[in-house]
Amino acid sequence: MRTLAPFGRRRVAVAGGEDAGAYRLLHVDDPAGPSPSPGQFYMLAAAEHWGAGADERPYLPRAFSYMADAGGRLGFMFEDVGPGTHRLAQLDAGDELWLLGPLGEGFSAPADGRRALLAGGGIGAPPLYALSAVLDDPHVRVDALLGFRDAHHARVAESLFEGTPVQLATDDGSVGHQGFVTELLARELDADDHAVVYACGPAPMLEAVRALCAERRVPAQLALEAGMACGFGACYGCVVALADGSYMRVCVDGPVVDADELAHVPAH
Amino acid sequence: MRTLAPFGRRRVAVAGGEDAGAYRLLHVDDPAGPSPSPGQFYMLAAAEHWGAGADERPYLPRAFSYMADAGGRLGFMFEDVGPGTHRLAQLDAGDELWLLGPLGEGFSAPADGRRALLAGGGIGAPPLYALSAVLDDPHVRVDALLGFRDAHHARVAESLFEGTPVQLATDDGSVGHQGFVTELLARELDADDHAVVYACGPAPMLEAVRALCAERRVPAQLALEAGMACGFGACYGCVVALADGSYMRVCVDGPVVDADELAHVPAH
Amino acid sequence: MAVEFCGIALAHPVINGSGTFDAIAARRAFGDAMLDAFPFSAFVSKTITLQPRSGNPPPRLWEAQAGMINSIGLPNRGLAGYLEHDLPRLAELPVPLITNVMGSTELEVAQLVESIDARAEVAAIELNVSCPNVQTGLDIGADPRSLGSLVRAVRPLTRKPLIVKLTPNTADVAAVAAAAQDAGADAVSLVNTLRAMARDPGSGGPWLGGRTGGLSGAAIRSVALAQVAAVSARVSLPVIGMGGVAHGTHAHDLISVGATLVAVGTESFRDPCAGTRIAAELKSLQIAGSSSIEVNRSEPQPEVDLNCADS
Amino acid sequence: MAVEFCGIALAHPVINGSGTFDAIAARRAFGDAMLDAFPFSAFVSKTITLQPRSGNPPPRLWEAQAGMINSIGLPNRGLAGYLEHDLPRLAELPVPLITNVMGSTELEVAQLVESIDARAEVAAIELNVSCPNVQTGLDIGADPRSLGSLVRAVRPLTRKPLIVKLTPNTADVAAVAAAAQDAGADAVSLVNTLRAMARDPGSGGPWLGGRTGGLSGAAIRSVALAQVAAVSARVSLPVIGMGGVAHGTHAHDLISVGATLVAVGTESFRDPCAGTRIAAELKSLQIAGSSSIEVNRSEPQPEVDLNCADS
Ligand SMILES: Cc1cc2nc3c(=O)[nH]c(=O)nc-3n(C[C@H](O)[C@H](O)[C@H](O)COP(=O)(O)OP(=O)(O)OC[C@H]3O[C@@H](n4cnc5c(N)ncnc54)[C@H](O)[C@@H]3O)c2cc1C
Ligand SMILES: Cc1cc2nc3c(=O)[nH]c(=O)nc-3n(C[C@H](O)[C@H](O)[C@H](O)COP(=O)(O)OP(=O)(O)OC[C@H]3O[C@@H](n4cnc5c(N)ncnc54)[C@H](O)[C@@H]3O)c2cc1C
Ligand SMILES: Cc1cc2nc3c(=O)[nH]c(=O)nc-3n(C[C@H](O)[C@H](O)[C@H](O)COP(=O)(O)O)c2cc1C
Ligand SMILES: Cc1cc2nc3c(=O)[nH]c(=O)nc-3n(C[C@H](O)[C@H](O)[C@H](O)COP(=O)(O)O)c2cc1C
Ligand code: FES
Ligand code: FES
Repeated sequence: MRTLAPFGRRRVAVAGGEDAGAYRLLHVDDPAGPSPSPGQFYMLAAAEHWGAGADERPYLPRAFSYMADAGGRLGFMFEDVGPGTHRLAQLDAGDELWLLGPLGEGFSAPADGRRALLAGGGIGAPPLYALSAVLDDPHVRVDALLGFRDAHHARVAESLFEGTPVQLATDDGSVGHQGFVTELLARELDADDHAVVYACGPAPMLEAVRALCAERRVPAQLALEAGMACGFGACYGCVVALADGSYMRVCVDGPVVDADELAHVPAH
Repeated sequence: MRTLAPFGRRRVAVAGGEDAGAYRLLHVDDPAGPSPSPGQFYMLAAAEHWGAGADERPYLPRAFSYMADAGGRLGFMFEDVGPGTHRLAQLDAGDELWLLGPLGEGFSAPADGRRALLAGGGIGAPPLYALSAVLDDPHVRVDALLGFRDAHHARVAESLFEGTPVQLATDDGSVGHQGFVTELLARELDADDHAVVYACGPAPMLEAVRALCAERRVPAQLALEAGMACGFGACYGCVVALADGSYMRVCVDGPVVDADELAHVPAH
Repeated sequence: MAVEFCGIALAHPVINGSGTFDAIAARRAFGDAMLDAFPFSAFVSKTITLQPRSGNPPPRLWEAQAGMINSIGLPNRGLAGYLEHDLPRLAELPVPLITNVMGSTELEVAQLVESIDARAEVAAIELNVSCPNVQTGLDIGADPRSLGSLVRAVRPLTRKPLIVKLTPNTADVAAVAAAAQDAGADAVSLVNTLRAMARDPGSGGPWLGGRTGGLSGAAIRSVALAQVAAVSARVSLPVIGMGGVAHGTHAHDLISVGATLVAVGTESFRDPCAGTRIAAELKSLQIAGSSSIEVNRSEPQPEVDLNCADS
Repeated sequence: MAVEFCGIALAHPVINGSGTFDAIAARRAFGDAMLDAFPFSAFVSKTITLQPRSGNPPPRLWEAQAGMINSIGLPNRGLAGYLEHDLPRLAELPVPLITNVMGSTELEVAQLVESIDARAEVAAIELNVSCPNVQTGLDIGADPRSLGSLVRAVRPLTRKPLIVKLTPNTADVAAVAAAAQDAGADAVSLVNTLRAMARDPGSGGPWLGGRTGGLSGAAIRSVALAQVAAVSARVSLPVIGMGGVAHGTHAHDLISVGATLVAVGTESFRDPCAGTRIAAELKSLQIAGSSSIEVNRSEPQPEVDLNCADS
């Protein structure tokens, strides 16, 4: 699914920000924007002091999946991993953002009565949460399987996914299953594989999901990541190689892609 | 007079900032620094977000004369005229600065019983105020003549120069004499020209002071300005032409110079 | 603000830099609203080659200080794919089209120019000469002689305005521009990106799939201004100036040193409507300033005996 | 961290870029504390010319995006003044001295090299060749042939290590470096500043007294890294890498692509002790990283047929 973006970035106000475990949640008012489709993303940049951080960066806007969308208020969740997210993590109510979007191709709903299995790793959770919020058809069973580094990172899961049964996995076992989220996924598919898998997370996790679903012949939709400059197909920078040897632009052809279009999920 | 600077910039805390009319006053704690000499200056840069302002600037530190120095607390006064001063004007108590100094050659006290006439224009006031604070010898008569654009800009003069008689001039006559500060200076020299003139301000004003004092054969010390990159003689960027055709580096040979070393005060 | 460029009437002087705005992809993202508010007064295509190219392996982007490095590698459908698939869609844009082409041999370039010349939808042709000469290894665009012979060879093959896009990675860009003019080019455009490199923080090897890449954006603005000034002073051809243009003042600077048009590249990534904004800012500057800008096409000459860039 | 450079033992690999640190002026500002905490493992003088030069008219500085443009114009006391006035003072520094010289003719350079060679206080000589060749008009350092003949002419005049400082304003800096090596240079240093320009916001004319100037600082970091990598891959000489170094990681990048020493220029204006800080950061990176850095002096070669800097 793709909702068209208005042409041009919008200067919008931050309604509030909160720390949730290891992550930062940012609530942004976008009254002029349309209601996005799960899996779509926005390009964000702080309106003030965007730059002059570590190594005189950031310079380009940064891509973020939206997590929530209620009456023109968008929710984002991210971790401070570099100068861009570091600057965004400083923003609070009243600060302003440049926002472009919604961008890209989102998820498509499960067909022919399949159940929805949402498999997320770390900052892969946001688009899955957005998806769970729209999969409110009582006939569609939805389960969320979320992997995190540890309990500190997993804390955010509590605040999310109301109404959706959630299973947690952590690397250190400090909460939920100790191990990979793909182990939870395998278990679920053993139980009932008439399913569509929706996955977002670090490349190795997505690759494990891809391999597992390929082997089980279960359709999977992967939300990919790639370094981006523009987010709307202008720079050709965000490519990922497809099984047929051609490249897709994650920002316009994705970020959501059918797993069987990929031979593997690349590291960057 | 020159106080040597410790080698290396210091990360210091802003004790407070206040708006005074058109100007911003910044109070900075510099416990590790020596007590500077009037006319000396510091290179300042915000510790955070120095850059990414208008036109992706500032990048280099900025030079500011100190205005006050009390027990390791330095006072600066400036006007927001570009990205550097704009950023510095955002700083408040608790924010941090990179500070290098004190730098340059300051004023020298009046000799053989001469009176001190302090002639300032706009942001030229700070070094003169620092000077007035040390000219506390009861036998030395000190008068301050300060020129400003208008009453709004002149307001800052009130908070300064306690104990020193001040005469104001404004371009629009909204307070004090309507006209140039040099007109006040000429009047004072008519009355008693056994004086040393200390001047700081915009180039045209300094040039007028230089010409007046040359004609009256009154010694004058001018605190010059020039665009700077380093502030300690490293870049050779801050030069002003001397009467003998050679160049002086304002940061190490100045900023204070005897007026008769100059044929004229250049525009930049 | 209306301006004429090589006989083409344009609504304003701001166009896009080749490869920095994909109008077809933008229409997918923004819909037809993008057509109504199209940011540029002419549209320059990404570089087209004779054969299809998939481009360089990722990663293709590195964020630099006030700029970015790209090693995209000229992905394109190839001439046939462009003519069949892209051109009809581009023809729906509300502005004149400029097709940017590159070939590694004179023969290739000749084929490209001939086939584009045959298409009425295209208003002008831009030659990207930032690619290595098979003999010298130097970029064709860095060597006045090889550039001259290339332009002389293809010039007769088209009646459309022929623009030569110069590389900044050369000792004397004005000499290259003069060679293009002598060989019959109708205009020159500059600057292309500055050769640059970034290391992978992890592996320590080159970050970019193409190993090296090209620096663009604000970081190169003052280098571009110097080169556009030098070229404008040397040649009488119209000049398209680009490199780090992000505000009307930057466009105004380029026009003041002699550029007829200004192109926006990297800034469109930060603001897809940058072209519209910059054209508006430029307009108010021109109204504010001496009605029309007083252009100075004489090269800035140092008064000093030894003029050393470094000091 | 101790390193040997052309037979000179240095405490660490970080030195200053010529013309970016005046040790004599710094001593006036900071006193002898500056000697005890001297930031560099060797000191490179500002460029010395045969005759005294007062330099370019002001303004000489422009702040650019993540960088600065200078048109200082090589002010210096001239050879005699340097030998008599500066050298004795510089000899009081706790580190080896490198004297940087420039001449506009072979004869001038020869006189400079011979007289510096006679002074025991000087450990090495650096040739600044970023100045126009009187015949070609091109910078000598942009043209392998004229550079080669210059170096060949002066090489026999000194037993001291001879370093050639390369300009980045050229199409193929590695070819120039190779010419320096063939002509007998002991080392090369790069990059000098990128030719750049700024307009006076008021008058609209050139801002800088020298009309054009040189861009330095963070903005040129990735261009410098590409050129140092290309040169290190081509020549076997030790390389002094510089351009936008502000942190240990930047020094580490240059050393990883083949530089033996790293020079700090503009960053010293922002932080006079940058040399000390960068050397310390570099040390901890080298300890953290694979004990000693694995240096890769093979030029990054694109896997792609057409490698275009721009895409
Ligand atoms: C479609 C999409 C959706 C996303 N959604 C989310 C989300 O919901 N939440 C979230 O937290 N993140 C999300 N991301 C990732 C997010 O965009 C990145 O974390 C962010 O861009 C990092 O920027 P930074 O400046 O903080 O870190 P950077 O410094 O940019 O580092 C991020 C990575 O980029 C590489 N890198 C390092 N330096 C450079 C450089 N100079 N130039 C280029 N690359 C460099 C390294 O691999 C590094 O690990 C999404 C990304 C995409 C493409
Ligand atoms: C010794 C000394 C003492 C000083 N003391 C004080 C003081 O006490 N209070 C005070 O308010 N000011 C003082 N100044 C002036 C102060 O340093 C400048 O106002 C400040 O540097 C301006 O920086 P900015 O970024 O705000 O403005 P800028 O943008 O740097 O503009 C300032 C001026 O620089 C020029 N300019 C514009 N753009 C550029 C560019 N890109 N590169 C280079 N130049 C440019 C223009 O002429 C402009 O008017 C002093 C200066 C010196 C040298
Ligand atoms: C991602 C990217 C792709 C580019 N692709 C091309 C191209 O295909 N052909 C070309 O001639 N120039 C190409 N360029 C160069 C731009 O057209 C322009 O010359 C350069 O980016 C400088 O302008 P800027 O600083 O405004 O970006 C590309 C630049 C970027 C950043
Ligand atoms: C103000 C200034 C003056 C310079 N003077 C000289 C000089 O006299 N001789 C020289 O060879 N290089 C000179 N350079 C070039 C530097 O040595 C160095 O090569 C360049 O600045 C790149 O390094 P950086 O980015 O760390 O500054 C000068 C650079 C600056 C900024
Ligand atoms: S980010 Fe520019 S094309 Fe995808
Ligand atoms: S500011 Fe650098 S020498 Fe004066």
